[in-house]
Amino acid sequence: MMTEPMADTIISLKDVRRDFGPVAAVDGVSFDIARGEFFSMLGPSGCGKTTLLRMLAGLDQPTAGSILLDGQPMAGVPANLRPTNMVFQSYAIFPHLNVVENVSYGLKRLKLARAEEKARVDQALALVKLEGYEQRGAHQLSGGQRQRVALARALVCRPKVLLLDEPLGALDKKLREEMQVELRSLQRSVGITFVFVTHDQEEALTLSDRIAVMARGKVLQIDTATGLYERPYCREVAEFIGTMNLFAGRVTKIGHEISVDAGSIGTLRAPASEARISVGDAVHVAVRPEKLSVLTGKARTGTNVVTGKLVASTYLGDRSRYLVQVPGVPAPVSVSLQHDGQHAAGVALPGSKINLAWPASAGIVLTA
Amino acid sequence: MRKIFTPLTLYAILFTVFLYGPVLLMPLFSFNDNTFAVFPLKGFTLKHYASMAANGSMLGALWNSLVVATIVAVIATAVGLPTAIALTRYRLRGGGAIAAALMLPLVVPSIIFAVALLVILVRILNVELSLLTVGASHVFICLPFAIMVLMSRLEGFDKSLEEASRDLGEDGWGTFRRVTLPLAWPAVISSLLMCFIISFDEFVMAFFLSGTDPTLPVFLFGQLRFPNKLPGVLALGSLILLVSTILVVAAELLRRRGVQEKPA
Amino acid sequence: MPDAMPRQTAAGFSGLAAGYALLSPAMLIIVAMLVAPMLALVTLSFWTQNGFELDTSFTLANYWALIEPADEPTMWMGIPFPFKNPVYAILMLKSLVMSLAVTAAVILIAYPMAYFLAFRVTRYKALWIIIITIPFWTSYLLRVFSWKIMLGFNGVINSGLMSLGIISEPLSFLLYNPPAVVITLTHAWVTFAVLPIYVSLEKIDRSLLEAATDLGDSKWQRFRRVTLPLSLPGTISAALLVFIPTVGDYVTPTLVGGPGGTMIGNSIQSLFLKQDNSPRGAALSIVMMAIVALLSLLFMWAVGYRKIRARSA
Amino acid sequence: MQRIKFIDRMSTGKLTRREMLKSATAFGVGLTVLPRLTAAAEVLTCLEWAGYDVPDYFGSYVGKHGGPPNFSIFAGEEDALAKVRAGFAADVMHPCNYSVNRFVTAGLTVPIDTAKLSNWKDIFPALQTADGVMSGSDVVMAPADWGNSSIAYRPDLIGDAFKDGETWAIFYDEKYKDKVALLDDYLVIQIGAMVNGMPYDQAYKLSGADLEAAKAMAAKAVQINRMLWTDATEIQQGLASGEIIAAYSWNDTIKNLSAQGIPIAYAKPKEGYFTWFCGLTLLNSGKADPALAYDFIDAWLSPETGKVLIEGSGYGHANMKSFEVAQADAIVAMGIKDPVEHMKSAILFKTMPNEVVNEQNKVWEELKALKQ
Repeated sequence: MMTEPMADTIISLKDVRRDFGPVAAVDGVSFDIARGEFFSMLGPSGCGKTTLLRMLAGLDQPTAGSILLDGQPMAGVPANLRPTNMVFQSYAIFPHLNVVENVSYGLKRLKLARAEEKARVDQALALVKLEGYEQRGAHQLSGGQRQRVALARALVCRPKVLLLDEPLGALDKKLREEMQVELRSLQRSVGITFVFVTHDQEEALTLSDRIAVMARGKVLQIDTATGLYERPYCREVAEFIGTMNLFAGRVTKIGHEISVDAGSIGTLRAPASEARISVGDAVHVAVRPEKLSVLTGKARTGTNVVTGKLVASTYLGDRSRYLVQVPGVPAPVSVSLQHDGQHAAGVALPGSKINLAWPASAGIVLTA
Repeated sequence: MRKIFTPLTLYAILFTVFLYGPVLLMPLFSFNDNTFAVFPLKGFTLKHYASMAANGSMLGALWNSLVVATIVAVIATAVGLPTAIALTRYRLRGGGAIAAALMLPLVVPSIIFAVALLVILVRILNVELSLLTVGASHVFICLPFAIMVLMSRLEGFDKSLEEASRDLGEDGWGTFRRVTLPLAWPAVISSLLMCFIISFDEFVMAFFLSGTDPTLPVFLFGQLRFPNKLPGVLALGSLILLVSTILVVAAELLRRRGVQEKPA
Repeated sequence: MPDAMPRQTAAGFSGLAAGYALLSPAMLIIVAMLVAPMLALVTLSFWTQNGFELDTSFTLANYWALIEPADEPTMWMGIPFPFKNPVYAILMLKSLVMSLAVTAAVILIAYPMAYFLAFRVTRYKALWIIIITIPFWTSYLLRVFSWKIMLGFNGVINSGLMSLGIISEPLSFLLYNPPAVVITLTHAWVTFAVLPIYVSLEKIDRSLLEAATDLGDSKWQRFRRVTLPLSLPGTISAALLVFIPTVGDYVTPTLVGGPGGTMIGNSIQSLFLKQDNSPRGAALSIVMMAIVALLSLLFMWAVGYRKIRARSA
Repeated sequence: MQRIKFIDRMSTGKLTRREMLKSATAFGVGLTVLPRLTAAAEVLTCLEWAGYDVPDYFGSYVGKHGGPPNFSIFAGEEDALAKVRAGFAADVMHPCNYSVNRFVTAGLTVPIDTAKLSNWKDIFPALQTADGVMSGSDVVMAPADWGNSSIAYRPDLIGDAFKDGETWAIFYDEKYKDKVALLDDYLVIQIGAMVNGMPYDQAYKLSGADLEAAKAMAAKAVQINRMLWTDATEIQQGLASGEIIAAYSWNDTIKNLSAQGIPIAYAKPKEGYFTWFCGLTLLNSGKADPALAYDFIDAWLSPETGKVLIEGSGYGHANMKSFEVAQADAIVAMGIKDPVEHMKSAILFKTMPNEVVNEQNKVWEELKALKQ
């Protein structure tokens, strides 16, 4: 796991664990988040990401392990005394208060001068573009407006870390995409560390500086969007982020390239891996759909070739998607072809035999 | 990490002691070998229970009260539920005034209602006084309680749930039965319990509107005037306490068994 | 009625007609059993009674008798009552004060219990609720009687204090006075108050509480700023539920109040049954109802009940 | 019962179409108030004091008719009066001599034909013509049970309160504040006047300015008395626990407390002590056969009932023969040696004019309300 010390760490988790009865919701997680980073936690529901977020907020306590926030250990520090604020999934807008009262909620305890409090509330409302809605009651707001109120309410407290629990989940697609852009620019303008929880990989890839992919209470990989896509550590991450074709086999040789005996489709070659692999290990050779090409002539050296039958093709305007059934490979192989002149649209017909090729450098060896 | 014994738990225990303290004196004195409920205690006896068991009219009154209270609870809740739905789900013209009118029985001293109802029932409608007249008056005084409890629950839940049900093809009745009712269920139970207790305990209306079948409070009011009858009354009170406790525990055990039988 | 967002009827319901149809059973009962007696009562209050005969000529004398001024005010507890029949005003005031004391005590005692049920009890909620209702399955009269044993001369409290050596003579001020009425009524009504408060607390979205904590509130601040305001509707219901009926109670004062504990209900009862003056009794009840209704409205207005209801809806 | 009868009549075709319709409509109008319009009651209905609805008191009626009548219970005559005036139908009522006049004045009673009562001849002559029994030349109440009202006190706790003779003054004496208890009744005004020297013959009809003048004593009593009792249990508990050392009481207090081994004495105060009696009155709203009512009254007047009353609860009975059949020690326990003599020496409660009852009640309620 990537735990090398960062220059300016704001959050540091060490072996954090949270048990609910016999179930470990968070199972020994350690990582650091840098100051000013937009950090996302991505994973299917039940993977422990929300629990982790709630432990950062202080709304839940770890069973074991430690959390450091800006260098301070957080054990025993209640939620109200932590320099974090949260945007709740349901927004949790106080129904008995209007917009201004909601936004200024967290400021009351600071006992600011009236003018200053008003200035900060106005500033926050301006930030989320809610000027003119000051006196609206909670029940008079739309979903997007509620989300903005929740954001303003958290930001106005000037937290060191803003925690967001699937804040865009309840919004429609267009609004969501708009909000994604706004959220990103907002984060840049305020410079606060955002910790963002989502199950939507596209959202995570769009927004984040770095993403932690989680499953079953564990962090599988932390990386940038590119890193996760290009260099997944394991099959699970590979399959969770985007589409990945997998060819099972056994390692036969390790040199500057790795040779894998993939049974009926022959020997596949792939670049050397960071993972610890020895000869005889069962592995998968993984390759993204857009790295594959349809081979018309003879294969060049250093290229892997498999042969199959086209089962479906979908025209997508700028590209086409083929599904190819390769004997010995359980799932159909997915191919994404750019319409760039090399491949004309709609060449192949379903049922026709097709040869797929990819350069050895485009594959990744994943353990089991 | 979880604290089991908080000050609030301690408070809940004290609250329960406050509730039960005076009530538990009943069983205490029902076993005391003395006609008078005074300290110090004299000795253990079961004779008060024997005298209670021999008191047929007391058991009759108990039965009357149980029947009346059960029926009243069901009717008041059944009438209160649609009313609460109408007042919370529809924007009715004059809804506020209607809601206020429905609460009026609370403001009027029951003795006045009792006498006025008596005149109207007997003189004008020529109805013979019976447990039915008592029951009717109890439905009337229970209604505001039932409506209040039910409304406070119905106001709370998301209307889109009902709309979702309509969308999924249920008609009005089906939506009520499959969505509204289950969601309002805790309040329905509260309402039933509350109405049962109010009716079971109501004295003034029952006193004036009962014919020749007394309810338990009416009977007890008479019995309490006779010092000799007091221990028997205490024995009955203790028995009611015991039986209701057993019922409650049994119901809870059954409920828990039901829960466990479901596959996890 | 002006309202920012008109409430929609549930899809498919045929609107108002269905709404009124749902109301009708309750309305029928209320009209039959409330309006008729009320009309009778109002009519009666404008009549006079001579012995057992009713004089049906219209008069306001019964209302005048309640407020007829006197030259010399009657002093009661240091308060001057400038009426010819000061008893009604005195009893009205006394009843209101006692009833308010009961209401305050009930809410103070019931609220933490309701809070406990809503937030602390997780597994045995139903059991707890039923546990607190069990004592009420025994007759009210018996419970009042039990309080007599509790508070009485050789009662539990006196015996207890004496055996602990705190007092040497039994305290006689415990029973047959207004505080005894307040204690007994508080005990009698406290469970009724727990239920509506519990329901309104239970309804509060837990994430609102987390949000408050997250925004920096301590437990107490969070209670004051979120939990309490959001539970106000139920709490107000509970307060009215207790206040309104206790003002007119007359059984409890009769049983534990002694002469000093009599309330307005006792006076009404006496006018109807003992003094053969039901018209004045009717006038007194109508005035009492009006005062109680007025106070309740005033109270609701003061705490902004409508506003709270509209927002939490 | 009614329903069976209804079905029976319907099946035998005796029910007219009109009756059917009426019943059906009534049923439709409201299931909750299902009226029973067919009102020819075959069972006697009695308005009775709570606790007197026991067959011991009307054994011969049960013997003759196979079961007790229906009872409607009341706890005070005012409640019963209100109920009857509102239209509650009952055949027989059990008022006392000081309250029967209110029923008579309200026009609710029917005169009793004493010739139909086999036990009438054995009634104490003093009671046969007593105040309340007669209304003009009619007998409106058949006297049945009687008892005394005097001071019951704890001789062990009383101290020297009665060293100059037993007196009602103890209830008006600051020295005994919170240790004594009178009845919650305007009688407190009358007794107060008697303590001040006014004979009962005048005190019972106090009104107007005289009543105003007598108020001060009663106001004092309201302040001094621990409580003003409304039921016998309350006062017997108080005496038993020692909370109260002297109280206005009926005979049963003495009997019950002695039975528990508590020292108790029944005073013969110098101002006098009272005798009350109650009896049975026929009501004009009754729907049953009058013969049943006469059987019931006659049962109440029988010596057997008297024996039960004397031995069981310590009250007297109107039938002279009761005192012959009752156990001698039970009679002694009542504090009675010679019943006839006893009745002469006590003050028999008088029937008060209705207006005086109202007025004294008003003053009494006000006195209580004004307690600080």
